[in-house]
Amino acid sequence: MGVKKRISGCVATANAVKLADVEVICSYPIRPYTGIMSELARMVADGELDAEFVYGEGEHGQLSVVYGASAAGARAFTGSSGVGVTYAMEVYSPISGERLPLQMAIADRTLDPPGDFGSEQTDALCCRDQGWIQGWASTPQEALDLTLLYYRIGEDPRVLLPQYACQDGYFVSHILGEVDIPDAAQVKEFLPPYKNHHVLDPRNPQIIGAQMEPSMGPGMQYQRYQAIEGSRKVIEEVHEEFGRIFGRKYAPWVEEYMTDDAEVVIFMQGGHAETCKTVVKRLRNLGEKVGLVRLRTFRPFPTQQVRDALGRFKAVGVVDNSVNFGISGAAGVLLTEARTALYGLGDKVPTVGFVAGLGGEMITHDEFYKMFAKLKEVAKAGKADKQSYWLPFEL
Amino acid sequence: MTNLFEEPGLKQITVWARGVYENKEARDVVVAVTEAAALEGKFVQAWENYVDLPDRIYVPVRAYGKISDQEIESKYVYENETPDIVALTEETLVKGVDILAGIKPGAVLVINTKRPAEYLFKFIKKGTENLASIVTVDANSLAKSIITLSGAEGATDASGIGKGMGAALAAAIVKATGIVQFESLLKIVENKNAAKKAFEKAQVVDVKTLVNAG
Amino acid sequence: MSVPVKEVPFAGTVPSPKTENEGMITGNWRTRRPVLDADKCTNCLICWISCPDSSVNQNADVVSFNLKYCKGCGICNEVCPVGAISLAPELDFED
Amino acid sequence: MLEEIKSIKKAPVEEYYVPGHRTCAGCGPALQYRLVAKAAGPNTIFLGPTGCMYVANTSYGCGPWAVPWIHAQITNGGAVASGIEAAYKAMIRKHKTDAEFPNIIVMAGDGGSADIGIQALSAAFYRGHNILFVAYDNESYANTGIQTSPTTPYGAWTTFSPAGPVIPEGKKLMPKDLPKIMAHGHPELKYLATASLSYPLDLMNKVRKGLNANGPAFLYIHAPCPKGWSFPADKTVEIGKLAVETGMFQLYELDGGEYKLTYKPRELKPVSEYIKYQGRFSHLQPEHIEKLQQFANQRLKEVGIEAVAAPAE
Repeated sequence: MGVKKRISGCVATANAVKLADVEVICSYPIRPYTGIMSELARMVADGELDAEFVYGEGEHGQLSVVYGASAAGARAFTGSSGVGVTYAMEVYSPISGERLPLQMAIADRTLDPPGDFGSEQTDALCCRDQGWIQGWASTPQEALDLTLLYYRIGEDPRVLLPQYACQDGYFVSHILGEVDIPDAAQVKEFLPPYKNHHVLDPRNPQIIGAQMEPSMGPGMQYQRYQAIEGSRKVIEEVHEEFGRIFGRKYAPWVEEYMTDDAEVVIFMQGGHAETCKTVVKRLRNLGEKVGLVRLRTFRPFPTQQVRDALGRFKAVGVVDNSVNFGISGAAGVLLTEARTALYGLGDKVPTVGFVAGLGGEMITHDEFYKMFAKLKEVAKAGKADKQSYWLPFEL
Repeated sequence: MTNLFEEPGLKQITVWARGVYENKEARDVVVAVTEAAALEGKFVQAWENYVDLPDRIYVPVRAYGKISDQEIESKYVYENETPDIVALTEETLVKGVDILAGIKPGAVLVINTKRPAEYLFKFIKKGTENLASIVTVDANSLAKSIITLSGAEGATDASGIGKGMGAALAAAIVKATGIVQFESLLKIVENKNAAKKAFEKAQVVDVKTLVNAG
Repeated sequence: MSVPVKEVPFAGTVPSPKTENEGMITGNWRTRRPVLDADKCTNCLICWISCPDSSVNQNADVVSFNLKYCKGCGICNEVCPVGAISLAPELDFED
Repeated sequence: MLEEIKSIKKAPVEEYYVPGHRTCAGCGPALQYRLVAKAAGPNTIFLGPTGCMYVANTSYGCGPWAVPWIHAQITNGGAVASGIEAAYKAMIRKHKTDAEFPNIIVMAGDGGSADIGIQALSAAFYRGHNILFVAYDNESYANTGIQTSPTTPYGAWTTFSPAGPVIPEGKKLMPKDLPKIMAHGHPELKYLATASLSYPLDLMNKVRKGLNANGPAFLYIHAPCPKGWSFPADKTVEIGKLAVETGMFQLYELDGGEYKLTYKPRELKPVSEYIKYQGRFSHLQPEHIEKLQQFANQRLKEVGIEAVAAPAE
């Protein structure tokens, strides 16, 4: 069995990368993900991990290095935060289009201006439609597990897609939590060596990424669409097997907390859900029928599972920890996706958007309390008088 | 389905050329003929095949024109699928290129060549059943091709429309098809002399006579 | 017209060709055809090494041309030190 | 170890850049590609950052390489090559492949090397990856229809630097000197050379030296472009020779820290001899040609050739 340690999300992720026995790592410093790379550099220097540790010249270079490494047949890892994530934007689509299942950790961070270094999911959500598997860990333990889960899902021959394993910067990446680090033998059983059928090998020459004319464009995109839609089944299977091997069971799509007889719930993803849990628990002690539904896998978005989960409540508040200026509903992408999932249920499930925790500010207990209070009003009235609220200014 | 979206009265012109050396001339032919038609109050459209660009030296490339009495609705159908007129800025294109793909019955083929239609006809392997006539004109002897990179990729051609060999080829098209008045074409092209001579010298040969002879 | 999904190469990947790329046959680009005067050819191979389209073939005595791909650029004619290569209009040939 | 090729007749017969590509008739970059591939041999992986040698070679979902090839963005040839190299090093060390370490060759245009690609290029050389980076210089962004790049010569017409009444010379800036940028400041650099497709034997042997160097090697190849420079397609080799004979391009190598001229023109011709065949310079006035001559003289001086050329007529 593994060992238990109190470590940060950064160190937890690095431990998973070590256990995944990667061949190529490419670094570039930017807060708050930097700790992952420092930890990996230490592991390489100390001989704990045998991998090439390449100093990227920037995030664009980082993604390019792991693109090449993955195409050559290596398991590869990189990561970033904030403007680093967006600087590399050019390279995300070629990686998924050429079906190279490398992994990138994102310890999320707000985008400039004005150089705020705090957590916000905007950076990672900017790349949400690039054909990558994507989801958020809410604890260091989950950060470790997500890395292993995602390599296994992404490298499955039925999927072959890269993965963004996201964690909220600072909150998850820096605050220590108790983590069960599995032993190498278990990981070996769970995660077989990376194999791809199109690799750069002079013994079997192939041309990867030849230019297509527009008439081949629809087919190329349809392949990626099929891959990400087809990954749903694999995601469920892999989570099942993860539970069997490691004894930690995760719901693949949404985690429900105290929802059994709940009337109103908050729907959100990431580390702030831990704060929300406390609020739910305290309100439950007061007899309030409140609950939390935490989204675990964001891409592919589990439309049906979210509909099934949220469709039974009297009001749903969706917390967006990102900026999406001008978006329908005037909140964030989670609200629009949740509403899409609930579409057709009429007024039965009124939804309200809450934009909170921007720029790395925590979402306080008090703020969640206010959200639940608003949701109770909405449930009672059967409708919301406003689409969304920006906290702390509008609620 | 096809009939539902048919546009009666729409004429399609496809010009084949050799990349770089004749790209401008191909563009000029469709621009000159369609601009002339516009002077006559027609609805028109001219463009280059996007997939053929960027053009490479000698690669077969296409430029297209559409002319109609009514507003053109298929303006983003980006290839001429059923041309009425096909023109070649260079004679060797008859060999090994499917120049007549999709032509409508009664279509006309116009070729810049010194050679007789009979000789060129032998090289055309596909699509001749719908071809009505072959028009030959030695446009190269009337004007040179202008090689320029300006005007490609949707930019403005600084060298002027119909300044080179394309003026002569356009004139041969007009002579054989009457798609516009020759006077209208003359108002557009810069090399009016080449156009006039081509209009005079172009030879129209009925394909039936070639089939019978062959 | 869109190509059916099954005919689109997976991940934009295709096998490498071995000796010729059949997906891009360029012989129909040619307006002039290289013609060799075998009596003059010294088999120095300067034309062979200078062909951007790898379309000059080495043989035992004299070179020959791969007309399936030759684009007719005429570099072989230009670089031949003994004038053994000339260019003839492609339409003079029926093949 | 790849052996020196002693003569054209002894060059390998095998082609790894095979017929069947949508490059221009008379394409200089295609010719140098073929020579590089021939010299490198079968145990090679090519990378193609976006540019003519990507688009024209892989049009319609196919390509002309008998060896593995992968697309890179125009920005990142050096970085993708680094990743492939690091992967092979690690996989061989960890016994995850039984393949032999391959030649890893980037084939980047001047945009993908001297301009938007320079960051990735410089980083790869700083890190010391065992790769050969070929910058084939056709002196423009040719794939997009000829736009100026940092290596476009002063006075050249491109669609982004057209000559007009207000800007009579077209391009006003002097070109970047990429090989010198690479030569000074990359301590891991093992080999650097310039080459021209008009000197095929020299070019192929420089490829082999670069691949034998066991570390980052940089080869800067002058590759005349009949479309972009507006000269007849059959004159590609001749234009390449004239560039060297007029001093507009210099052939040298940097091996073990010392510059060595690998070809010295017996008699330098004036630059006007070079530009008169090229449409891109046809608008130049004598004062512009004189500026080009001074540019060539300066570059020659830097590599140890005293210019003796007559001034432009």
